[in-house]
Amino acid sequence: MLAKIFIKPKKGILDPQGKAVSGALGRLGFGRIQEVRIGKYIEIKLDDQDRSSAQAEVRRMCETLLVNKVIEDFTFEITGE
Amino acid sequence: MLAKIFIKPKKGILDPQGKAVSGALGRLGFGRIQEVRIGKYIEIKLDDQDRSSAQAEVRRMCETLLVNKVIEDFTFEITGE
Amino acid sequence: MENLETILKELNLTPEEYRRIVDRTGREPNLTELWIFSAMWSEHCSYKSSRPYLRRMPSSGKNVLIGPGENAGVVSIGDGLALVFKMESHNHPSFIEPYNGAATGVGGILRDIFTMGARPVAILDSLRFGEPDDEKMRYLIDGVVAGIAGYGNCMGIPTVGGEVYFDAAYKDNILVNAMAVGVVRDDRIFLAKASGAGNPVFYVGSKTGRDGIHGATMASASFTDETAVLKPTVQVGDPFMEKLLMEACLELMKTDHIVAIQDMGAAGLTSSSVEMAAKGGLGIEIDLDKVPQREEGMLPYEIMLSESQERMLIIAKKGHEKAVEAIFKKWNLDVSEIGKLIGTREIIVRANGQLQARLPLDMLVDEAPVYTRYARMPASITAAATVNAAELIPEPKDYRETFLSLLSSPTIGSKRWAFEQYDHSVGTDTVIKPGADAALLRIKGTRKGIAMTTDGNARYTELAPFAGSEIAVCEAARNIACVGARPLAVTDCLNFGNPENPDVMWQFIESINGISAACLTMGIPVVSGNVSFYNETEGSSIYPTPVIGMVGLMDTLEQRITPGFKDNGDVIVLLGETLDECGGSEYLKLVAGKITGAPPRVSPETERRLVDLIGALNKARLVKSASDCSEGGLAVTLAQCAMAGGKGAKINIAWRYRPDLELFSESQHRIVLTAARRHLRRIETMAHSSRIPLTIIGAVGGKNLAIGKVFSVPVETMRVAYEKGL
Amino acid sequence: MPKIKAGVIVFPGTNCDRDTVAALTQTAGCSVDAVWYETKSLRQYQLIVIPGGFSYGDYLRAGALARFSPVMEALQEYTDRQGLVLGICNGFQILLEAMMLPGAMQRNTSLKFICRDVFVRVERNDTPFTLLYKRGDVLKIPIAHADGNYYGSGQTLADLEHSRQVVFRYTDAGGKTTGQSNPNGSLDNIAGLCTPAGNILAMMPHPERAADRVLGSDDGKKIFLSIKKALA
Ligand SMILES: Nc1ncnc2c1ncn2[C@@H]1O[C@H](COP(=O)(O)OP(=O)(O)O)[C@@H](O)[C@H]1O
Ligand SMILES: [Mg+2]
Repeated sequence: MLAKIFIKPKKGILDPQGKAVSGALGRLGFGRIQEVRIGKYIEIKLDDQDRSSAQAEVRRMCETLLVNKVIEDFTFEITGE
Repeated sequence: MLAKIFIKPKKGILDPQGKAVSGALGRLGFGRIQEVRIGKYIEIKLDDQDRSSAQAEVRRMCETLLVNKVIEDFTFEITGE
Repeated sequence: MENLETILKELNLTPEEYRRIVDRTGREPNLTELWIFSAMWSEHCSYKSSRPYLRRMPSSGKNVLIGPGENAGVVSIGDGLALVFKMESHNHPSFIEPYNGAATGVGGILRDIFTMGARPVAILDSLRFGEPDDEKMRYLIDGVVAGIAGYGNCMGIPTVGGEVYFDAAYKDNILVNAMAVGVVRDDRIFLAKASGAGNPVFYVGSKTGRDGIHGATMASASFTDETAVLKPTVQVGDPFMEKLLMEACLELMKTDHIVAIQDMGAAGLTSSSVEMAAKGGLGIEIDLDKVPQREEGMLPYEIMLSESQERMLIIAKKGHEKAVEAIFKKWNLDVSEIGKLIGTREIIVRANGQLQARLPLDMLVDEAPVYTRYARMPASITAAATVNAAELIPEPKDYRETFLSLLSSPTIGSKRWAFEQYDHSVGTDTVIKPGADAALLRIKGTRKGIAMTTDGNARYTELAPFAGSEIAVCEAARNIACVGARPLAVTDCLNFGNPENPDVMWQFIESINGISAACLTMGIPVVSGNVSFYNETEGSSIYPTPVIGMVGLMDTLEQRITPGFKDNGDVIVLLGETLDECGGSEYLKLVAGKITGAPPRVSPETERRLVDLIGALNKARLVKSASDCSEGGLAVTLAQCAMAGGKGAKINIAWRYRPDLELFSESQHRIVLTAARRHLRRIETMAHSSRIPLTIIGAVGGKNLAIGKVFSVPVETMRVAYEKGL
Repeated sequence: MPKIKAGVIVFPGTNCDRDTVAALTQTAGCSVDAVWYETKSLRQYQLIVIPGGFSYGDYLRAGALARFSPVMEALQEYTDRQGLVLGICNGFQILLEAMMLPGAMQRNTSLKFICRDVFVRVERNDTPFTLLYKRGDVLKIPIAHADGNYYGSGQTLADLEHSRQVVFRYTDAGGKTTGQSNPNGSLDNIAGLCTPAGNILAMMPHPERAADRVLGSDDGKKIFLSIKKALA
């Protein structure tokens, strides 16, 4: 199975990268941008297993290693493929 | 509206970060991992507009700036909120 | 105000302090005002526990252009140039978020330098971690080093030196001190002293967010479980923004448009506006609606206290507004006129068209509370001093193994794993890179070199704060001398526990006295520094950790000395005397797992003679290599010289003590130098007249470091142990 | 001989511009301008250098944001006329993002920034940048980057080989390409590339930091001297 994890900077926390990219998109003529936030996208291929145990496992991975909870938020989903 | 963009290393390309994280997860005792790939997750808040024009716009952003097609693949979705 | 007690507690103000505010202003302060007091009267901004003692340190000298009190100290180096330098701590933020805590520490110290008109040319970092053997500590170490690298590298300022110690005492309270050095023309130094009522006040740089709102108060509080509540306020550094800000400020400072400038550090807009106005004997009026904001709905106190990074406050000359704005716009930075100087000594804050705060500046600055804290010598001091370290150490069965484990211990081992992550060659001025006793930079356009180092072995200060602090100064001076420079001036960062604890207060006073004594004797002024108190967790303090940052000068780069052995046959000489002094040593810790005993004896007077001697020998061109003895003693120094030169040595010592005690003793005031054999007589004569003991201990040559019959190890084997990394 | 007129491009966040100006002036006696990234024409220059640093903070990807600066259009026009361009470190990354050279930079395999002296071998001495070296010369030059791990598809690597575009390779002190001597994971130990016509050279090591003995090596000096000779 495949876990897809989406990590982004917490609300209110400065995102210098997002700010710079938003400026660049503006200069390129993309006019309708209000805000850009940049985080990480992680895909983890797991051995097949019961979905709820996978869910618990991936959450633990996020909380122990993948996500810096001081400055980041995350969500994830688990798909069959 | 909100565009969510998912960028990941192209298939077949060595992903040094993914490899390191996969090793670290293993050492932490997460046993059932086959592979980890690490990319970027970008959220762009856009002015409301017609969905198909937004779609075209976001695709252009990805192709001109956000993604380096030599080493990365992307997908995106656009949500109302 | 409701829940006054709770609010005061949150703001770290005592009931007495509150009463003082009410008495003096004749009214109850509103919440914004109370926050302003909380920030200005915090330990971090007001130095309320330390101020009277800091004055004891000698701060004048013929080269000193600006001593303590400004953003950084300034010393002249001739040729119309001056060095601007300072050290600062970012301990608590780095424990909470290592990458960004350390990164913003670097950002902050760099602003202190370019605020004065100087272009920063070097960064040094002094780090203290717990033992590197658990996941959490590894995470902190990796994050801190990456954060320092991330910020300094992006700014294009080389990180050229520093130190890293590991000890369980820092397990729950790591130390991250950063020092920066800049170069400025001595007639273009800018100060934070406002002048000219009516002059406009400009805000430039990043937008204000709710970052680090509790910063100054947090740096003034100990860690408890409640610290978790403060987490959402961490600052994220944006070195790219700071690079633009630095270039814009330096460009601005070539013009004649401004009268004063100050970075927004701890307590942000509050302390920068209050301090600038107060220094000029004026007042200041600011309108918060004009402050560029990153978030919506920020309250006045949040804007006043925000510690968002990469921001400066500038007092421009009236009529020059357009010119100031044009420079910042060129660099794509936010710039906004947010107020003006006024003739009355007060701060007036408006927002939403309403008065939010109006307070007399004298009260916030000069009348900030000063506490004479109770100090008492901790009982542990006497107990440790009576321990004979040698008795705790059995003679090694296998000298070679013991030696190699010492070489590979985290504190002694090479710090390449850290300094290779730092861009130390950008700027094309780094002549002696990390890995030697001190770093050396050239100053383009002159023949001069500037040396720099940070030192502070806190095991010694833990065992004897006065002597330990003297040692820190002596070691720094010795490191400067070993690269061929003469000591010029000192900055310090005093990291201690809770000053309300009498033991800690005693350590603090002793330490200041030790630094003062050593600096006085050696004629080296202290021109800037920083105090970080409340380094404790759940009531247990770190070692008292004064860190000395020192800069030195050499007239021509040709005088530089490096530690590596140079030519086969060169004679190896030990200057100074080895005693059986393993108290507080790395060796004792390695074999007995204890930090006890008396630290090595120290005499700043001897150090002064030693430093002068090296200077004289070098001037007479008699020195081929030099390196001092510190942690791990003579054996480790010999190993470092051998590895640096890629050459072995044959050592013969007439043992006075058991060989291990003599080889690994950390006696002070010692330097290993090499010279051509034909110069030996002159060296002996000069050492003799300086009253520095000299022993010929061997000769350069071979592939091994061979110490009598005790052990013989190939240089490459030592290298493997030394470069093992964490 | 008249002085060479060189331009060193300054993007927001560039930080090796002053070092590069100093090296060009001191080694090759160039007359050098710092060229602001908003400049629209580079016609007056005989040499353009894109120096190292962190243009736009290296945000998103190193070099990605700089690529869209006004000066890059001028650079395209300048190279269309076969103007000489030297890209160093971040300059290399920008040239890749601008697709003026093939491939991409990935994060170093150590995932860390690396600053140290490395050895590179000169693979070609028939470019304007290397003509004073001998083929096979081994140079000691510092690197300082986090993203220097060169990637190109199998086809790209074959093309590079075929058109002899690899100018420098990471080696050991003896000039052997080994895994150990590859500091960042670059495919084929690639440290520097040129265009088939040879007028653009991009390299990760910093020659401006190895142009004066007092800094530990002057092995990079001949790059600037070669340019001088080529333009003479
Ligand atoms: N954190 C660090 N950052 C940069 N350089 C460091 C750091 N730690 C140690 N170094 C460098 O490693 C070398 C050895 O450090 P150290 O053992 O503390 O030297 P010494 O004992 O002579 O003071 C010095 O050149 C020092 O600057
Ligand atoms: Mg030393």
